Amino acid sequence: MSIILDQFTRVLVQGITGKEGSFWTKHMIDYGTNVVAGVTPGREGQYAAGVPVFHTVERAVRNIPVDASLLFVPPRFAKEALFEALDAGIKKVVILCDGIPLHDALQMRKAAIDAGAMVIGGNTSGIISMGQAMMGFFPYWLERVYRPGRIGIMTRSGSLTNEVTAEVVRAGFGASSLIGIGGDPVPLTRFAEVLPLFQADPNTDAVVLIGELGGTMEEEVAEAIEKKIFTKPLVAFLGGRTAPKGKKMGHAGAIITAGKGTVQDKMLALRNAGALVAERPRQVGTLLESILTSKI
Amino acid sequence: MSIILDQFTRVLVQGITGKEGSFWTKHMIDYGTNVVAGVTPGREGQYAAGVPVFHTVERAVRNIPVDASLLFVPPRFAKEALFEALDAGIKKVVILCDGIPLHDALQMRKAAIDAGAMVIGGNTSGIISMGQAMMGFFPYWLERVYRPGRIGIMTRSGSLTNEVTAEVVRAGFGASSLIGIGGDPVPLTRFAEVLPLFQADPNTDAVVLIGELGGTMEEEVAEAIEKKIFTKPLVAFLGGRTAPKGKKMGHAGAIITAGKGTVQDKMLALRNAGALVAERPRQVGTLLESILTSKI
Amino acid sequence: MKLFEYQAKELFEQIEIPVPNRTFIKGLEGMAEAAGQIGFPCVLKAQVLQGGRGKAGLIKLVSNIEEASNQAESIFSKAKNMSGLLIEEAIQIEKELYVSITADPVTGKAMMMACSEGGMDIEEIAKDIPERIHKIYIDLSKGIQPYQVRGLLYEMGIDEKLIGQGTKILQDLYNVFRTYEAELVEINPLIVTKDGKLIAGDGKVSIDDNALFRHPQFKATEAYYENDAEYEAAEEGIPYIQFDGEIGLMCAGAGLTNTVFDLVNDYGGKVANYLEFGGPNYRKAKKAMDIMMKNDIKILLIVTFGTIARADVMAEGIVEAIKELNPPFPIVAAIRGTGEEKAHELLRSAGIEPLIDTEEAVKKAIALSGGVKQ
Amino acid sequence: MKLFEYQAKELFEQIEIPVPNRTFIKGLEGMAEAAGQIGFPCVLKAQVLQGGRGKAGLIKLVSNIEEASNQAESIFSKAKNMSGLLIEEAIQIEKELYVSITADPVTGKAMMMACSEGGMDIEEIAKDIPERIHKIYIDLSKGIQPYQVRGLLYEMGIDEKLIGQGTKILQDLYNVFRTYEAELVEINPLIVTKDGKLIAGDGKVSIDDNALFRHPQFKATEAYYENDAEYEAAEEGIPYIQFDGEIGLMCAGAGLTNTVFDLVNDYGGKVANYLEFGGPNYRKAKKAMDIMMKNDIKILLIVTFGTIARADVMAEGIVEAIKELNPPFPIVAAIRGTGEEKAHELLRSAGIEPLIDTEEAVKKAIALSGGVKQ
Repeated sequence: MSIILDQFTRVLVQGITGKEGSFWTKHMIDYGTNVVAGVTPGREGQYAAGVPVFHTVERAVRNIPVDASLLFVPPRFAKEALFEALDAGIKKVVILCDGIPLHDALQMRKAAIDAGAMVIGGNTSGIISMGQAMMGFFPYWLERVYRPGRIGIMTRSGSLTNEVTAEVVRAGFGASSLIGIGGDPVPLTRFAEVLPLFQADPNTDAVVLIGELGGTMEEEVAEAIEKKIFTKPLVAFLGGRTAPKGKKMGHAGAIITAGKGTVQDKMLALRNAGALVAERPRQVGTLLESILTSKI
Repeated sequence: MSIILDQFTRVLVQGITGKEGSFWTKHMIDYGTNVVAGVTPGREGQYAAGVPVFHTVERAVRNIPVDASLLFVPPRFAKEALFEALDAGIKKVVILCDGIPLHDALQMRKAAIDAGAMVIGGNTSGIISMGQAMMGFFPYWLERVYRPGRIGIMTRSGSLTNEVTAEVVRAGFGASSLIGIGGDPVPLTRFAEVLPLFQADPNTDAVVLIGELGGTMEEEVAEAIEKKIFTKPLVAFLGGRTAPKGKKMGHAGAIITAGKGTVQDKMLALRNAGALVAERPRQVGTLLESILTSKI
Repeated sequence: MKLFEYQAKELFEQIEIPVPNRTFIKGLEGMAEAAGQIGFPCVLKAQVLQGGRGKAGLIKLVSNIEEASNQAESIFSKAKNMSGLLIEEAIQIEKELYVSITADPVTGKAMMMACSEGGMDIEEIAKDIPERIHKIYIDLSKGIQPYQVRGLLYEMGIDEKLIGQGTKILQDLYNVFRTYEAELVEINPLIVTKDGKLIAGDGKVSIDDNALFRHPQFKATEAYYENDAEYEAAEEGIPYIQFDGEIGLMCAGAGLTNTVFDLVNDYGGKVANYLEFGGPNYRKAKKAMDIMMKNDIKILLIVTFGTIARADVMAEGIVEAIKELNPPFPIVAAIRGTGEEKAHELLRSAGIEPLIDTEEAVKKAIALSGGVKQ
Repeated sequence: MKLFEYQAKELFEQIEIPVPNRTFIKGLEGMAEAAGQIGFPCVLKAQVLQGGRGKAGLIKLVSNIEEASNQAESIFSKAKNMSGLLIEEAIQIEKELYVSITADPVTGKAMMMACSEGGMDIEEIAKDIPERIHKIYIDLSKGIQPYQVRGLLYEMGIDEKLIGQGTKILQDLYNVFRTYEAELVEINPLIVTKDGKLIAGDGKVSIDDNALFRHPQFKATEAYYENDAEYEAAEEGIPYIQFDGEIGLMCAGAGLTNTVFDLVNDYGGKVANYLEFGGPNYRKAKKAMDIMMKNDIKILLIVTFGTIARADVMAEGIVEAIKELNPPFPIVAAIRGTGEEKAHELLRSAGIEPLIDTEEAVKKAIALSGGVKQ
């Protein structure tokens, strides 16, 4: 009942001995995540949060099989850390940090495509498969948000995700996997690239998309629905419907430029494709109720 | 009765309006080559050797289907010209020029691998499928060398190829395709990468390899034979058996360094793999006679 | 970080993109001398960051010293946030082209966009003649290839005589894009002069804020911001935009802030500002409150739902800010997420009723701000 | 083009790879002063291109001025093709490492090779301790990544204290490789000093000849060649190597020349030189003949089988060279390929019997040179 990540996924943590890295690694393990190793140059032979640390990713994977890597590194080192993971053959990577330089992000996106890897992030809380495992930082102890169920959630936001997911739960549903693709202008995986996974997941009945202004990702989702790449129900909520043009509204990716990226356009495209579009967070729950017969 | 190239292959010539380009394009067409277009920036709308010229490769292929491109460009522009051809989706390229900078050649090799393209050269006369078509410059009018038949020839040399092929013909055989992979230290296609094509060609009974000192390409051929990737008879002749170490003997690729690249090692590897190895060019003919029952 | 035209042109000049002769002056002093050096006719261009300078009367062609003085005075009096005045030789224009480079998030490449009809805004070009916009995509690890640029220029139908110059300029523009890690570089118009030369008539360069640590030569001063509050917020790394409504937003998370912004508008309120103190700023409630107080708001609406940005820490900061700064406006707060029970206690202790529901909070704030506006 | 050690170290220093204090002197003058500046003990190192300088007595550790003078004199008298003398501070050696970068033709990447046991020749290392050679491959379009270098250093078992320095030096060495388009850069030994620092004890840099047009600062002078004939040939772009036999080879095509070289050796002859005048040099028969005449050969053996390098043009050049230069040795010629009928006519007109068969030509040349040698 998840995509990308489950309790068997063998997770490596790059930057595991840092303050954030070790703190959240403990939480990840508590939640059930199968963290098998960590990497911090110069710390090989040590243990962090109970898992062995290696100098390099290559040395880690040579010793311990790894399926996915989580990057707890500052934004200026994200590119190198991703390249290191990809070079070591890791095909699933989650990058949390906010502030990756744009030109680095472009090269990272290109490298991910070339490697055929699914790289989630940056500027995200990560991904969580409810009740099973998480890569990132989620307050999984908040029961009114983090409840297992059959709704796939993909989002560009952090706090707004809590807001919307709370409405999903309030309506009686729960989430299968929650994928935070992040708020950067160059997310390393795009909404439309997550959809086929939710489509194939027998434990996901419908998908909630939490989008915002800027870019063309929501339009690509509309296209995927039109092309029948995704055929399950999709409920979308988008922030920034009334945002003025040309202003960066928070996320670097959230800007309307050259007349493109308005939420109105996105909502229209999604509606035309057959998606349900909520005007307010509360409506996400009511729309789900209107289309799904069985809950959780 | 050929590999890579035949009379139907639609050939583009980059640098067609240059002196060499136009001269040899005429010869190629005379020989039967299906040259369909040329590229020289600024010359679109003109004709050269009877074929239409375009500003860019992309504009050419948009108008005329192309299977292969031949580069008549100076070595310092070879990298860009190759990238242009690959970018336009062309999967077979022949590069003739001698003197491609080493770092350019590395990037070209990498780009060719990434694009899944077969790029032949540089520093070669090109490739010829006897009696059908050629990309490059071959004195096809020399009957004692350029005779159609059932022997595949692959070579690092120019004049030596004429010498050896004349012996093949003297022994009563002829060639199916002759592939000049060129004498550079970084040939863009390696011997072992040509072998599967000869293996698959029903009109090739045996292969003659014309190698020399330097590099590891002959050893890779031995490996391909050992791994049964190539199972037809192979006769090899290698120049530079008595060459001293550490001297560049002609071709930039022909140098023995760090104890590697001696012809003795190569001959031993080939013999151990089951190839026939000639000591002198004349022997290539007699060895072929010893293993093949039907000629031509 | 957007650069002023005069800065963009300096970068262009360093990298050998042809630009007009020009002088930059900060104030009216030296104007006469500067204009004299450039010669007449010349163009006076206000150095401000917003677009539409022509229509706003911030660009003037002048043909003698008196005209220059009068117009310069008028521009200096009209323009807000002006870093200075660019005095530039008047170019004999045969034709205007458009060219820009931005990031393409789908392919992970740089995208160069060009059009044979320049001078107008790219939005207008995209609307009016989309079929005449041509694009090439550049793999950053391979760099821009001359054949790509030539191809673009041929697609634009550029005169053969300009291909050589154009290829060099477009490659150089890409070098600007890469060297300074720009999110946008634009030459609009790229002028074809009467005597068959290409020259950058205007220049836009916007540097990626996330890459500024690698380019310390660029430092935003007050002139880069529309008002003091925005400058002060930027100095603190707090996203802040000022509007002209009554309800001040102080929220955590970009998506949630945008959503609250929409809800306020939906329910008939008017937003006074967008302020985000989540993420790395969640300990900066006091500073955020301080910025809010620079703006004339009727009510402060705080909405958060944080994970790492802990609710209790934010509430603590707010309570402290209230004590120390004594804000003159009432506060409506829906603070949820990690540590929310403790947060609610803290708020109550400061006399604020903690709300759970975002919509409820928005409606309450609108009511307190004076009700629904027309 | 191989650089001398002192040049390699200059490149290293510019790119911030640590190198010993040193002075380069061209002749014995200034020796005392230079050595005094460096201080004693110091090392005198002959600047020659061949390897094995230690064994040849071309590197000497000296501890006072008298010793320095004597040894310098001895080195200057012993060494051939010496560009000068490098006087270098003596380094306190804890350990010696090996590192180099070359091209890997299979992957199209640069290959960095390193070993924790340096000081000896890479051939010896490869033979004696191949398991201790570690390699990383660098995609030129992505550039070298710090994690790759760290990985290499950890594989070598380098002390943690040296990882930072080592990472920087190896990245810088890659920068030398790329900046100057080298076919080889090598630091051997890369010294770990007694006080825990890394420093380049020696330096080899070989620039790709095909890329020299982009690096005009490198210009080979006579000191770069073993003799005048090789220098003169190189100036003409004619591949030429001198040996000590009797039969001069003047052939077209590298592969064919090597083959003739083998055949001469096989049939008991001795080669006086390798000379290639095919490819772009096929019109340079006269120049080639001129170079041949600088060497003391008994017989000239010409073998060609050209395509673009037309047989008739080569024959014409040879006939002209014979007329003008009047070479003192007999000539055996097998000139085949494009235009061979006309070539044969021309040879006959100059009194040379044209041969068709390479082996026959080789045998005839050996016979004329005085028969089979022991």
